[in-house]
Amino acid sequence: MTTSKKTYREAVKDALCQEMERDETVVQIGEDLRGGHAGTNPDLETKKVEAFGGVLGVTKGLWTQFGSERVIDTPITESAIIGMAAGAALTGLRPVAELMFMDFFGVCYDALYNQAAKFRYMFGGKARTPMVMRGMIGAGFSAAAQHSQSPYNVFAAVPGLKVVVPSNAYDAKGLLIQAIRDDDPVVFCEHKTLYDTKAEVPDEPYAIPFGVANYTRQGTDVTVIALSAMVGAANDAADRLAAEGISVEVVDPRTVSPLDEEGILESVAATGRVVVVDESAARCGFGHDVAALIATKAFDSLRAPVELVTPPHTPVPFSPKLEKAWLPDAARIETAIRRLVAN
Amino acid sequence: MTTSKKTYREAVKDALCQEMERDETVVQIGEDLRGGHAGTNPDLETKKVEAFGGVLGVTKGLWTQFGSERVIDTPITESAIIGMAAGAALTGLRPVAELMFMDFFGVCYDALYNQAAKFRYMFGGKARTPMVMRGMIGAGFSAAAQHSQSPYNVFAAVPGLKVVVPSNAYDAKGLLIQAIRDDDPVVFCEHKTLYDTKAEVPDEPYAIPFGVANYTRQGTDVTVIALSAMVGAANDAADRLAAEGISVEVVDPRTVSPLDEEGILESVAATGRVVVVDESAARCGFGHDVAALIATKAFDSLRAPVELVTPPHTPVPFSPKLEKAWLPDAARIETAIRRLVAN
Amino acid sequence: MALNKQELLRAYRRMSEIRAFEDRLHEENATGDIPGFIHLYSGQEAIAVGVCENLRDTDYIGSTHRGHGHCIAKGCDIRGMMAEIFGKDDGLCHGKGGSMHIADLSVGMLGANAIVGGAPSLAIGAALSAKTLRNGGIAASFTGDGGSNQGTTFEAMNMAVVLRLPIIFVIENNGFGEATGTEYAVGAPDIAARAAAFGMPAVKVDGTDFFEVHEATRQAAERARDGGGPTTIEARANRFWGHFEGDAQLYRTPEQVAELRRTRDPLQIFRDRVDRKKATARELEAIDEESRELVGDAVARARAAAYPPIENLLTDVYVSY
Amino acid sequence: MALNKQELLRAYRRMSEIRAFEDRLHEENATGDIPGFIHLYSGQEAIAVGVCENLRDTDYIGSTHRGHGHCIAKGCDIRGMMAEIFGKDDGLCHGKGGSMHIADLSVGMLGANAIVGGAPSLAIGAALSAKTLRNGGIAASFTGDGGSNQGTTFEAMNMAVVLRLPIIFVIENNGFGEATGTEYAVGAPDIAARAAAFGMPAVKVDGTDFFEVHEATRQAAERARDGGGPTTIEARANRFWGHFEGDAQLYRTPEQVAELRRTRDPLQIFRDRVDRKKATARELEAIDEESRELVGDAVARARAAAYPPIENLLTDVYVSY
Ligand SMILES: Cc1ncc(C[n+]2csc(CCOP(=O)(O)OP(=O)(O)O)c2C)c(N)n1
Ligand SMILES: Cc1ncc(C[n+]2csc(CCOP(=O)(O)OP(=O)(O)O)c2C)c(N)n1
Ligand SMILES: [Mg+2]
Ligand SMILES: [Mg+2]
Repeated sequence: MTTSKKTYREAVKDALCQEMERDETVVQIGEDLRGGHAGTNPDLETKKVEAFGGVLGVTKGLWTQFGSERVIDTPITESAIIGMAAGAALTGLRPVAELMFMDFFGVCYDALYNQAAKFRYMFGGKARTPMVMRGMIGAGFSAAAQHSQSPYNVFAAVPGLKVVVPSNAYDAKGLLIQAIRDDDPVVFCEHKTLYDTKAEVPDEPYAIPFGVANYTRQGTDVTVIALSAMVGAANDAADRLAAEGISVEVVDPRTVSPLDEEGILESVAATGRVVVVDESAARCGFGHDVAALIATKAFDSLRAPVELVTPPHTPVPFSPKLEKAWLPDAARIETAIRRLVAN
Repeated sequence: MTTSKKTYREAVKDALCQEMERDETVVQIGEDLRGGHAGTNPDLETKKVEAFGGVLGVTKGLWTQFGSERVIDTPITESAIIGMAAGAALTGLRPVAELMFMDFFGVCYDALYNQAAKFRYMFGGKARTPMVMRGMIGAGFSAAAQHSQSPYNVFAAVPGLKVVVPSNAYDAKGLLIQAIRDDDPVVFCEHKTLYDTKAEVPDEPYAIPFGVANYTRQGTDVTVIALSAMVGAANDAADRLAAEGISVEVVDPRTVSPLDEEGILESVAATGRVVVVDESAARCGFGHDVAALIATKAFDSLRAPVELVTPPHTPVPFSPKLEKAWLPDAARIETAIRRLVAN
Repeated sequence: MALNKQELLRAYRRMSEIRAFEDRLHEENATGDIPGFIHLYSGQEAIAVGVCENLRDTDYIGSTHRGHGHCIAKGCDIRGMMAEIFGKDDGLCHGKGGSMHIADLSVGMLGANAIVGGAPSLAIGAALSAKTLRNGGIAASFTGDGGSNQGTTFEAMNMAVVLRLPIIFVIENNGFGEATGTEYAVGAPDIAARAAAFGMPAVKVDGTDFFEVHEATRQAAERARDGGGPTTIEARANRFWGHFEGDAQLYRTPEQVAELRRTRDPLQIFRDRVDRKKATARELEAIDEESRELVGDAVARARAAAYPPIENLLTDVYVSY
Repeated sequence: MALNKQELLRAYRRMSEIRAFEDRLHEENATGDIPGFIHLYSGQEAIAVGVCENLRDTDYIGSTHRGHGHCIAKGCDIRGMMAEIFGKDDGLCHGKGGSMHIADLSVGMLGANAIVGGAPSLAIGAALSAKTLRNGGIAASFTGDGGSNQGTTFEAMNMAVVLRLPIIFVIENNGFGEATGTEYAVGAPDIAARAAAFGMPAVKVDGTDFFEVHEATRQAAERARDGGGPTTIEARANRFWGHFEGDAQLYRTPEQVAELRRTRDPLQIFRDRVDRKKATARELEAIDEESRELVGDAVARARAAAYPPIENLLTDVYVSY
């Protein structure tokens, strides 16, 4: 299998493209996935120009390859986008709906929360809803309070949904391919600050199974559990501490739901000390979920309090200086680790 | 101050009514708060009949007393209801918007999540949004997957919101009065199985401050933290165990946000053993939030793993037999307590 | 277009089954043995049947909280429905859904839906599938006058026009959303005209008249199958029972309801209008009798059936997890 | 209704300030010193100003992601706006909001809004306050052609009709929602007619012509203040820059944009149509010059200003907690 250096953005596109090639029932639905419908530039028609290819260019090229029937630009109408995707998934398609920014789930959540997620159960097992809702999460772009959130904790609380939060280009491709092939509704969260990060990514399609954590770094003193952009921050902290002889294990669960409970508990059993880093929320977040897992199931191996590193209980501020202080970073993770090893 | 036995339903109505009497800027907004607009029964006009007074009769009487300008029946249009309430709260009213079933937040969440909750922060402290969104939560009525949920964990995760979950009639009145007088947006969750429960409730208005837990029962062996309908279940379990000499403390935080961290930690410090009972979710729920609080801040006094009693990670089933198995109850709480004291 | 004898009898049977089902449920509910909320469809039979008689098993419908009529019209098994409503394992959803979530994808029924305004966007999804897979299928969504005010309904309409989807939006205007009159809650003078302004053909029909509903749907379905895009049909009818079982119906008088039952009964209107050479009074009465028997049998079986085993609590959340 | 000299010069000054503000921001943004997303309003000045010149400080507006023009038209302090956009503590929101959340309730500006379709339901809330408090106030919401497809917008329209709220729904049709043309995304032939079907007066105006917008709004505001309920105004104009700063604008050609700037410039059209006896070329030029100076000063101050202190991260989440 050949590989090449690809950005996270390219990895996502790769997955979308290869699954569309493989399976005719895969369609993309969203706003400005192409861009330019009913535009005035004559090139749009004559040269088949894609005016956007997604706001941040993630879907660029797909419309050219697959056309308007499979790369479906819509009005600004998220509740119809997600509802339509859910209905289409019930009836023979594998739609991938783009929400652009996950912050927008507030205008369309019913279609996912009360509909797609619950069909199978409510209908006594007689439905499959193979849809993906993908969109951007994360702070760091000064996009302010309504364009910087990471509500994967909210999605993970919903039985029936699967929730995927890749931290690097390799995982992004493999997990998105799995998401599209999966027969359950999947929420796929792309961190906007990761789009330009690169990794070696196989050119061929491959699927990474859900619920299998990735030990991005092995260590013996402290376990750090981190997702998405926080994995990089955790590894930076671990790098710094390695010089001092503190050995940190960094576990990236990759999927919030299902969660690799065993993988997490195993690592905690070995180290007895754990830092959970989470961008989702200061209350009722993913971090609390993992901390609760540990408090209920790994208590006996714990040698110190669980350390939780989250943003404060405030909206995401606009000003870069405040936003930087809002976001968990390597320095805060390092402090937490030091507190633990001193314990 | 005179008191009388009142149901939880009457207590809620009392609060609404007395605050409307006290403050002309308090208005009610919702579907069928009166019921009967444009109906065909001539009595509606001539005798000012209220056809509904809320689906479960909670607002019955308010329209008669206050009229259509202050008890505002709306079309079925939750996003306009909550958005309108948010806009009205910014501009001089104290709206109380009824969502009927909290499960419906999926069709209108943006108005609360991205708007009302964030105004004050985004606007640099220059806004007040004194609104209440009230609605029913809870399983136990065979209302099935879309009418039985308790998403207060989701609300509590949002900075800017306050979240209130009263467990009895006395608290319901005092907390709702506080909610209406409060200058921040408040989500007020009424458990549908509690409406007919009774308590001694003062006839005069009174406000219960947010963030102050209620020790519904003092004990020394185990702390049980429970909210809403689960408080009754926890006390039932405690009753049974008392006969065997097991002394259980039952703490009802009453508000999920703000949370009385100190009150919880104090009790846990004293008992060293804790059961958290929560109906909201099997993942990323309020229970996990409290367990995480304990794992991070009360680790040293903990003598056993935290016990978490939640529903399974499934939608709420319809069939009464399954629903009963879904809902945490006294028996499951008892088992958890026994496991702890055996530890 | 004139229907033949077989078609007429089949349509009447469906309406008759709905009536028997709902009126019997009203009685059964009084025993206290039925869990949860029940919303009865009696009075609106000609809408569900008039629409669905134009649909194939491979076409899809989205439904509402008041979904029993849609289910029967689309061909759901009546015994399975009744068992579901009683919360039994034999139910179409094995007791996990209940009255408000009855579904059977094998006959194109996408589920009753307890979220008002939930169906239209799901139904355009089914229409998208049909269009993309080029299988000649179409979809229909049922929405009440109340649900016609939800943003989700409007968005689905605009999307359907933009993508030229093969869908029929059926608005069942029964005069009330819960206890609130349509004239209060719908600000516009006209629900159909509101839909038309989204850029699609929209017609108003008498929803108590099977023949009117059937013909309007026939034209809409033909247009949809031919790639002509969406249509809205506003059908005016009345519900004969309360909003839900237990509703005191203070918004109208018992005399008014009695009058509606006398003058606006879709079954009676069918009997009055049908070509007696194709369907005799005797034949129709026999159908009514059979419907009541079928429903009686369904009730007996449902009552006798077992509740789901407790292990089922945890199954069917995911295909795999 | 003819405006007097003072009114005309005031209106022109507001338009001129918006133009100066936005065109300067375009330059400043190129330096890389402005955080976040920026959406410029140039080309649509006559809409914001034509509407807001009919409003009082105690009236409210709801706005969009493209909100600078609305802010200036409603009387927000220009220096405070610029400092906000640079993320400084002197900003109207102390740097916590940025371009997409500029608000000043003291002049009736309910905030720019980064959620498309967010404003209409907030604005009807302000209208409800005015109606309930009987203070003679009204509200207006600005929504784009793209945002006109959101369910939230439709729901607000229906609610406003039902409750007869004193509100004006302004639809700014600039031909595009991001990179998608209005003709594609709006399935209906007409946004105004879609609003009219909700049961309110709805008019279409040339949004490059201040006088047309002003007169239509005057009538709508009068009706609203008199208890006559809502109105929709669809105003057609063009944006002169990309959707956001950084947009390559592949959906139209540079020549087309140049042509729009030549033929559809609201400031030029104002200058062409204004009564020269009331506003001389010299006077208008002086205003343009003053606007640029004001904005230049705002930029200088914003650049020099301090970022918010780190402690502010935790303030202003709640009034009390
Ligand atoms: C989103 C949402 N809002 C409110 C309700 C509560 N509710 C259930 S049925 C109903 C009335 C629906 O009226 P209509 O659409 O006219 O249908 P009908 O009951 O007349 O068949 C309401 C308000 C709901 N289930 N979902
Ligand atoms: C709910 C939501 N969906 C999508 C977006 C992304 N978005 C921001 S502006 C925009 C286009 C808006 O178009 P229009 O309403 O015509 O306003 P214009 O930009 O032309 O002023 C989109 C899709 C958003 N901010 N909010
Ligand atoms: Mg109705
Ligand atoms: Mg636009």
